[in-house]
Amino acid sequence: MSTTIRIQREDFDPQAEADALTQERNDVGALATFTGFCRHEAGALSALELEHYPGMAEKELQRIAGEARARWPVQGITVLHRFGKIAPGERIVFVAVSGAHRSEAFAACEFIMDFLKTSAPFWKREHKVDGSSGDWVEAKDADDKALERWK
Amino acid sequence: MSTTIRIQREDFDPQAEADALTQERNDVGALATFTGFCRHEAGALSALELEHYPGMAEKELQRIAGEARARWPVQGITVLHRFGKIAPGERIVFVAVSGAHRSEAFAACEFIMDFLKTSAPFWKREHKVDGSSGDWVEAKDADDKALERWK
Amino acid sequence: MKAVYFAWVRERVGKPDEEISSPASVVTVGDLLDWLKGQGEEYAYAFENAKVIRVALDQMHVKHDTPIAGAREVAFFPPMTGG
Amino acid sequence: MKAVYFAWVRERVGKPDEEISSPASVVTVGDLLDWLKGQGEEYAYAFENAKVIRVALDQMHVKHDTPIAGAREVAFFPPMTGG
Repeated sequence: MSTTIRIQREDFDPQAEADALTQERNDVGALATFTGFCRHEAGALSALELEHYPGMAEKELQRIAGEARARWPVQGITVLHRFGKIAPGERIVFVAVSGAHRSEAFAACEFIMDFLKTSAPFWKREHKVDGSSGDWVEAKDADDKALERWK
Repeated sequence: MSTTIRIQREDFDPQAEADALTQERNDVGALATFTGFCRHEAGALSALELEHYPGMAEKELQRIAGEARARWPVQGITVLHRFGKIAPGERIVFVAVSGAHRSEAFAACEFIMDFLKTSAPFWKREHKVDGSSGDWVEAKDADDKALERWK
Repeated sequence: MKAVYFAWVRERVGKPDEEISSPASVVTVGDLLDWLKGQGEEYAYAFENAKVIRVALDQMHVKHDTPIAGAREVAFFPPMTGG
Repeated sequence: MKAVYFAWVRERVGKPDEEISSPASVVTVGDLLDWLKGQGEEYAYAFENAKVIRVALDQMHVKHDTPIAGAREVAFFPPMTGG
């Protein structure tokens, strides 16, 4: 029933995180994972820079993981989020949920991503290949709408 | 836009499969994966034995992957399923879907698992630690019900 | 036509596959199940609850009212339990 | 009370954090936003569209009508774009 939350500059190893969840107990039947990557945006992007609110970011992710546990009988939850400069193709975020059955693992994993997007204090700024920077990524309506299915 | 379907006796490497999907093109933003494991069933189970219908199993998984592609604009799809004797804690099935955005990757991944469960020709038989065998796992109503959300 | 059997259907019939030759009166998958039930105790046992038996013609799922005409391979098996 | 700013709010205000001391008439988060807007051009610019500004008191999301009473840290930032 472990919950692991980590916010870090360096990359992470999804398989090691998955193994940690599935080997910690022997009744895991299902593991759902999500990995978010920095897209190339048709070659225009040189990097995303992720700013976060230290302290609050960890608390929000813990709170979201706790809400997922209150809704579904899952086993382990791991949420990792990077900050700093992230190049196209690199991992940004990782969520893994283990459980006895697939439906709750899938639901909790997607729930955590949906709430992470809209309530965890992270902000993305784009750096362009032409050297310009400063465009903060705007929040998407689609992300707010994604929350509706969990009401 | 690759679709990879493999039915094999040996275990597989989820990270290598995930890397293959996310490194084949540079605009992947999202990767959803599911791994199904053989549960210990409170220590009573010594192994699951998976029988399949060679030929049809591959065709059904290809068909299901094709239906997922018709519904969501996903990029790569990988579906791996093992057969033969599988010990508790070992992987049985793996589905990975990459895409530009998370909602379609999650949806396609869960859709494929739900249909795989009810229409891919695999059957599980239990081997008990007391040496007895022969109990075929019965199909679950929950698996039929899981299909309703995709109608 | 080649008949193939899987899981407990295979165990009850006692073989994984065989050539079968049904009479002209057998038109649909359901007719074929009925006819097979009359081919011996092992078939009667395997198909005693015909409703639960899933059938594929040439490796495609079909319903019991589907005509078998032209199929080279028919498969009988219990509900699937993979994944 | 410590005020902290993130992303373009931080850039517009021109500093990551500062000590602020609002008058007694400032009761809610919304009052505080209004008061800050009057503290100079940089604040007026940062909070020109106060509706979109998200606020946390002691690292918990709050609405603009929440009283600030007792909070040690208030954070102002744009809608989140992580993940």
